[in-house]
Amino acid sequence: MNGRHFASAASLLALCGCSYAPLTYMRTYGPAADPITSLGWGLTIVCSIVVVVITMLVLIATLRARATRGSMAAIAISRSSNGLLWIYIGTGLSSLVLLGLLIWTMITLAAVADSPKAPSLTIEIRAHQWWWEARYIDPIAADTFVTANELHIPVGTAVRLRLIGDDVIHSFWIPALAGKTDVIPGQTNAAWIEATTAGLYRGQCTEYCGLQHAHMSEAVIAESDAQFQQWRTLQLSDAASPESATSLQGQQVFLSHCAACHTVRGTDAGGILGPDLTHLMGRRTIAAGTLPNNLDSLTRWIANAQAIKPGCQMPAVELSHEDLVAVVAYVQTLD
Amino acid sequence: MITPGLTESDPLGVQRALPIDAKLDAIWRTQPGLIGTLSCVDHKRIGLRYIVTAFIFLIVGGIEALTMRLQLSHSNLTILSPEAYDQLFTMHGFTMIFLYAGPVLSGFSNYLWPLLLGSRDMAFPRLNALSYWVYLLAGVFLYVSFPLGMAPNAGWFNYPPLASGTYNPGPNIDFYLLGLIFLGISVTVGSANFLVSLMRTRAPGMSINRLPILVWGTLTASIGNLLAVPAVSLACVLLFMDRQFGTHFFDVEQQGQPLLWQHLFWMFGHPWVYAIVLPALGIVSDALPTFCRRPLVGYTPVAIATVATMVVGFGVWLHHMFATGMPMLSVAFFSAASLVITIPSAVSTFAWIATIWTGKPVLTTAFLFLSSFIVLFVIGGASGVMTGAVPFDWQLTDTYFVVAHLHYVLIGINVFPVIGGIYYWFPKVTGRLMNERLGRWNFWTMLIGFNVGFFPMHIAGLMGMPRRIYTYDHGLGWDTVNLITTVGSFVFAIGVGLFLVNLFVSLRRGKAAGDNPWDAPTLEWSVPSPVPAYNFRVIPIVASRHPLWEGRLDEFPERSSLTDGYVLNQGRETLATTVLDAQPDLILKMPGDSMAPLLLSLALSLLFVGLILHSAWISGMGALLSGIAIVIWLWPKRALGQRAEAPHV
Amino acid sequence: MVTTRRNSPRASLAATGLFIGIAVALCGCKQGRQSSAPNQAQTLPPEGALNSLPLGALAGGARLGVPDNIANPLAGNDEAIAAGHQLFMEMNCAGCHGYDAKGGMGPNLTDKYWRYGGMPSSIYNSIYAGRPQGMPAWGKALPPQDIWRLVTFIQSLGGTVSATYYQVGLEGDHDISSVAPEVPHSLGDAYLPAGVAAVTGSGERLSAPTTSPSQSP
Amino acid sequence: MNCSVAARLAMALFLSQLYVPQAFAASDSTVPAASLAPLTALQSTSASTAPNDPAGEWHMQAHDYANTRYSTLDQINLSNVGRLRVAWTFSDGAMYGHEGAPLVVGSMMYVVAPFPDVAYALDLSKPGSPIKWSFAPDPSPIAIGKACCDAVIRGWAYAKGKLIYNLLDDHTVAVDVKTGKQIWRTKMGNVENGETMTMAPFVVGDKVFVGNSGGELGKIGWLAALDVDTGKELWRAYSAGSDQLVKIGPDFKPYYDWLKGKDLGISTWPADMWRTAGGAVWGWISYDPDLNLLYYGTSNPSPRVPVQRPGLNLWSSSMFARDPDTGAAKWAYSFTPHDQWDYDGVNENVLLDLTIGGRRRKVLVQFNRNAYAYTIDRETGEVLVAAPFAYQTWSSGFDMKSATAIVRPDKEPKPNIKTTDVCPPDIGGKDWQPSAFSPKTGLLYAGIFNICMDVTDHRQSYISGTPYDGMEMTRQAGPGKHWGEFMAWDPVNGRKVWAIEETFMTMSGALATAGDLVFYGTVDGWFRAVNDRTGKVLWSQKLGSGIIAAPMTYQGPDGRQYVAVYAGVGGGAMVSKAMPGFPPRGSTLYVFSLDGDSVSTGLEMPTTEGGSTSTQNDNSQTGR
Repeated sequence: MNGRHFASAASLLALCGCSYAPLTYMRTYGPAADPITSLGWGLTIVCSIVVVVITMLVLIATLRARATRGSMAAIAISRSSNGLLWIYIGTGLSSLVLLGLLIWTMITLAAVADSPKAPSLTIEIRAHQWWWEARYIDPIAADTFVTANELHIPVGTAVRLRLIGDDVIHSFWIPALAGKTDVIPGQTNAAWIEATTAGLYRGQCTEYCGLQHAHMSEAVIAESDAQFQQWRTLQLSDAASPESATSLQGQQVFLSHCAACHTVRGTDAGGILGPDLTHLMGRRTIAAGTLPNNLDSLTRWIANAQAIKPGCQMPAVELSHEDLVAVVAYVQTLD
Repeated sequence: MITPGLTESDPLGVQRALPIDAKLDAIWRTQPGLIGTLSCVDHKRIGLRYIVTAFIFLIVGGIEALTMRLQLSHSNLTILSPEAYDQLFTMHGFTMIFLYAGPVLSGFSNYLWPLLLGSRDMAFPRLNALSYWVYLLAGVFLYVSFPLGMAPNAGWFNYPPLASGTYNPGPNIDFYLLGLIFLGISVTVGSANFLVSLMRTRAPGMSINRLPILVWGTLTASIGNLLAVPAVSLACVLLFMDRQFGTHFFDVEQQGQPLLWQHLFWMFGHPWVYAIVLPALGIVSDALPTFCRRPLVGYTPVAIATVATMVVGFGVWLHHMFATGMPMLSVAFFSAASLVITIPSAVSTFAWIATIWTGKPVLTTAFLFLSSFIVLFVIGGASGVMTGAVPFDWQLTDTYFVVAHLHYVLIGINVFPVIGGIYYWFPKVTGRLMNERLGRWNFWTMLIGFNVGFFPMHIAGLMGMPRRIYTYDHGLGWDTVNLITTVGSFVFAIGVGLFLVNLFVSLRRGKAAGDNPWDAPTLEWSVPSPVPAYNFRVIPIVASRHPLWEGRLDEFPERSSLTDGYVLNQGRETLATTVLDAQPDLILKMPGDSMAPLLLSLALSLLFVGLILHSAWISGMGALLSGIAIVIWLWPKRALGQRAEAPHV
Repeated sequence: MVTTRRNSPRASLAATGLFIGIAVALCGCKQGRQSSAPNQAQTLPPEGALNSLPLGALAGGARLGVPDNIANPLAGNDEAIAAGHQLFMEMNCAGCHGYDAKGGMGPNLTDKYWRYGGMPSSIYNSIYAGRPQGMPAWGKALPPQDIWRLVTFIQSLGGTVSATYYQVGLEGDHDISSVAPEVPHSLGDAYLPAGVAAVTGSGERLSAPTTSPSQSP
Repeated sequence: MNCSVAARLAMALFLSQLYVPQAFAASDSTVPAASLAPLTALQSTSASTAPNDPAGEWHMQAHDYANTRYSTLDQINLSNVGRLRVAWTFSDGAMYGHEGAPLVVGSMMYVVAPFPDVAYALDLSKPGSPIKWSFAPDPSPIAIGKACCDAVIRGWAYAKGKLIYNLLDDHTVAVDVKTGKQIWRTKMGNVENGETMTMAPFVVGDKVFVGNSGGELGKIGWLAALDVDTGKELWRAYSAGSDQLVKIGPDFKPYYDWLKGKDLGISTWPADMWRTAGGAVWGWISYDPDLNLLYYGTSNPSPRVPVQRPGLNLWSSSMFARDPDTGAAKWAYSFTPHDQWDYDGVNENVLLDLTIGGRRRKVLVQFNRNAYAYTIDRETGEVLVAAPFAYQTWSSGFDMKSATAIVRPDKEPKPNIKTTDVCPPDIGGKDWQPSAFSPKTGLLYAGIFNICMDVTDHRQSYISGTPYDGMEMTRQAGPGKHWGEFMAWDPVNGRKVWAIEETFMTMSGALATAGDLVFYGTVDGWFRAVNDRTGKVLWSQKLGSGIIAAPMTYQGPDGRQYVAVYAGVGGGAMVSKAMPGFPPRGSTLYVFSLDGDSVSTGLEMPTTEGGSTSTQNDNSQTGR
């Protein structure tokens, strides 16, 4: 009884349309999550039945022999005999149901605890206050590169995630692909994901981590092996050098204002406090999923990040209008 | 010595006053005026103060919740800034769990235990007063931070490193830590008082298999607290030392462990959430049978289930930490333990259903609250089972599904029985019945409001909405669900409002209730209402679980003696009985009104204020004054026989 | 017989209200703990823009960041000290000035000896405009709010010089007793030509920097 | 040399250490360790004396291409060393660390002060060696703030009538020794971004070789060849990057397989991190005229936080053998691949010829900062002997097959977590202070350390012009309370023959002479002469400041043998500045001779009472 069969059968019951809820886990697309979805639907249905049964029992019990008007004292006190039977039958049935659920839980746990086949790709995810740093690890050191917030993975391959805490506790979670795992400073947690179908799978930090806990989302883009290799080679390359005059001036402004926190490989900018911007335009969103990656968002974000994510580490950099236009033009050359 | 007395009661069942009453009343009455109020140690006054203060905190917590619901009613709203929202959800959690749920049940137990057990007062009346004053001052100590904008902002669970000095340098978290340690004193002291009262102050004949289930509930909760509260107090002391004195218990750089806090906190956390529901289950098990006109089905299974829940409750704390990367074996063990703990709850549920099924239920408002509680209890329990299954919990944890679960469990199991209990015991406290028609409105508004408000949270959780986010983007499918939840919460708030209206209206214009309006079986209904200061004219001798129904049930020959018993009118006295089968043992000389509890709690609050202000002087003075208050408290008094009698000349 | 001796809820309501009042008075008296609105940019009058030298370059000639006698708007604020310490580590200041800020490639920031002035505003300018002996100019890389946080952190190390102290140094206080013993008479002696050692107050202190926390050149 | 032999060697060494009594070394009382091994077996170790400068002069910092620092002068010997007195002194007034040794050519002595790098020529033929000329290059003051470890200069070179040395602000300058005028000044890089130069230039034929410092500030290291006459740059070989940048060509034959491969300077670094690779060349260079090969080492990889740069990080903490004419690398070896503790590889390579395993081998010996003393075949790069010469805990053994030390995982520094008791610390078991070799005993003499550290890493941003290292550490003494030792080392068996314990780290270079003496100085200012066979201290003199320079000896115009050493603490020794008794800074060159006699003494010069010669060459003073 795999996840997909259950999902379609139960979709009639689903109160919410799962299609437009991107973060739901009642419909999943990977071996690390599908067994959990079946267990989830199973639990939901069993528990709903239990609730309905108990509600009916209480209603019937209340209405069948309720006393009509009249003072309490008027009704005789009596102790009927077969009350204990209720407890024995009720508790017996409950225990059986619980045992069944327990066994199903343990089976599912065994299925998703670790990837059945050895993961062929390792990504080191380091959580910061309010964005995700992802480093693709490779036996050849030169194929190790850093990106942020959006992970590309090839379809059908198991991916090992090494989660390293850097400041406070966060939690990495892509509902459609796997359960969440906390990212705790001082220790490295291991997790794994795998996508059976291509697509965009979103997630969000789910351990309260401070002011902008609400704007710290991540995404996984599962794509064909060829597309993935192409993306990877692009990420390994240095940033393209700007041509137009404004973007050249923008690069100067970037080097003096932004280089202390951001890295653009191929230039002197080597800051690691903020995300690596070498291939920023290759990402769908900016500011950990808060804004779509377009000209207007970039301008608003660079001009005053505090207005969009109050309390985030990106300071309100004071730029003249001309510098702002130039630096946005430069940033848009980083694809 | 036992003196026979005449008892007749008028049609309303109100006993006629006798000269002995005036003598006992003079002994036990609290002086009027401010001094009396501050030095009062009467368990009934302290119980009511607990309940009233807890309801004030319930209302404050409710307002905080409604403000948050406004902020979350639609995507990308900016009613609250992130900092304000963080402080609000932390204070809402802390207030509801620590300042309402526990204390309101302490209030019920404080008021009812001596009446249920057939005693004149708790074992340690002054300790009882201390536990209330420390609770009040701890609540005030915490809430002082709110107007100054420095309220705790790291959640009621307060995980480091977010709560450590590096990421939260202000005094916010110090208010949380010191407030929790301060409150811990009140809880520990109260639990010790309950434990000793149970063992020593039961009426003769009330062996442990004749205790009301509320007594079982509070007893288990107290033992649980005595074992669990030290864990969180230790955690708070360690984090406070990390923040102020540079120790490294949770500081990763010096090989500290952030998870140490989570373990210590949840070792206390889970037993605490059982401690704030078991007494409520006791209320249901005691009040429901009265309205079903028959004793509770399966008294022994329910009593054992209560104790079993707390015992297993100590072995499940890791289910709050399933996603922290624990080894699979320990995770599997705790998941199994979390499912096993459902079985005792199943026992109680079927016991209640059997009681209603085989009884003749009278649909009073109290009954409606207590029976609808069963449904909410099962919904909360079911979602608890779902989060207990560890792989599914990897998806559920920290989403709104868990928020739905905890509200069903806390409001369903704590608030509904508490309000049902108030409808049930209001006549005993005030001598007046609460208005049934207004009660119906209050019940249905609360029931509908609660379910419309909190059931959609399950859906929001299943749609992946994380906890503690101050806003969310449109297009995630969470807008409609959150709007419904906001509307439901406001309706629920109106329901609670209606309850308060009914309370104040009935105080003045409620129908006179007489001593036993519900013809209930237990001892507290054998005394006049409102209950006189001395509770019992004579200490009753108990022969069964339901002394007032023995005649009609006629299951065995012995009868409880409610009118013939020990009068004990030589000063404030009550009877001490042996632990297991409650045989009369000795007469306890009870201390009278005393200012020592208030002085000690004020001195303690000075100590904690000094700590928050980093001023060694103020905290030093607070410690000194506490020492002095304790000396005053323990000074041996002749009246209590603590000093050698002067030789009779 | 309905007796009215019961304890009406109103009495305990009053009692609770009373105690809230006392507690607020007790705790409210804590001064100095104003909570700075996190990160809301305090616009200071940035005097003139820096020329467009890359960050690492000498910018000795740049105009001053702030006028000389302005006070630190974030003085003594907990968040600012913690944020300043984090910036001190993240902006590689610890690499030159030492992880304990006691000096290395760059001078010691915890003592009373300031080559370019120890007042908060002069420290702000040293960070903002850089200094000739290798201190980079951070004026463009860090907004004023962050520079003031660094200054607040350095002030918390106890080395900075109060305004009156500075004035005493400039005018040369005739009554020696009013100046802390270990401070030389005049703080304001001109900067000595490079390399020539001027041994000041306590012997070992030099205009040349002490050396690095690590030794491999 | 299979690994079992090395293991036994290490054990033997370890046992011998136990016998070194841990007595606290009073100022001049020292306790020699094991007695000397029989002479004959060692007799066969020798070293080339090219370029065969005149015996009485000292033309290059290390005295010869093989870096032996051995002088054939024996006027001062075991019998009369007790009569050594100060003949004259000279102070250059610059208060940074003094790390260089004076050069003597003909009757002139040339010295260069640390920043601002003023050069002086002293005329030894005249009484008191007056200043003939001085040259002030006036380097940019930015360099002070960019020099990671004190604004020092580690030495200067003499070639074809020119005094050649590196300025701290990334320039190399040549000065005409006759007039003191600048002949040429070549700019080698930008000091604003953090690249400085402190190393001593090395001259071979008409080429002078210079390297940069700045590994701490993320600068990629390089060795460059300049033409002695014009200062024009002939070639420059980088320490990372493509084979073309590193000048690795077809005839590059490293001995070990893990060093073979294309563009290792890029593939062993995460994407694009080779640009800020470190591997600076700030140490010593040696040259084998027969093989026509230059030998030099590269510094630590940058940043010092290993998690930020997975991979072997070649060619940092390594050494190269290059053809001086074209710069092409013949072989290379990495002492500490993926160096996590800043152990570098820049220490001096002393070129020796000795018998190992019955075969006559041309070797080089380096006391690396990772506490291993390497004896490497300098033709092929094969590691023959690798034995710890100081207390170390970072590695659990040495795999001779791949010639790599086995790293202990619990001693790997991690970000934001303190790792305790890592020995040796970042400055290593021995830092750049050069050792000396005596062909008479066949032993190497070196000052070493006995220090450990607690280290915490902090992940680093690269901000140009600011440090890019990220190691926070506190250092403490290793086993036994002493911080340093001066030892004699047998390169054939990889064994410490004797050691003298010193309270402070022994940061000075060593000088061996034919008079069976070895000279060294201590950081608390003692200048000692010891018997090169037994390690017994024969003579000690307390100087004005700590000694971190290398002593040298020359024969003056008056035929007397003089021994000279700079006393000016600074540089790496400042890591122990918090220790009680740490001396203040100084800038004095002390020159010793028997009984303090010098050009000034002699019949025509009046002597004041008390036997000290009057140094005032002013006629008005005569007769008093």
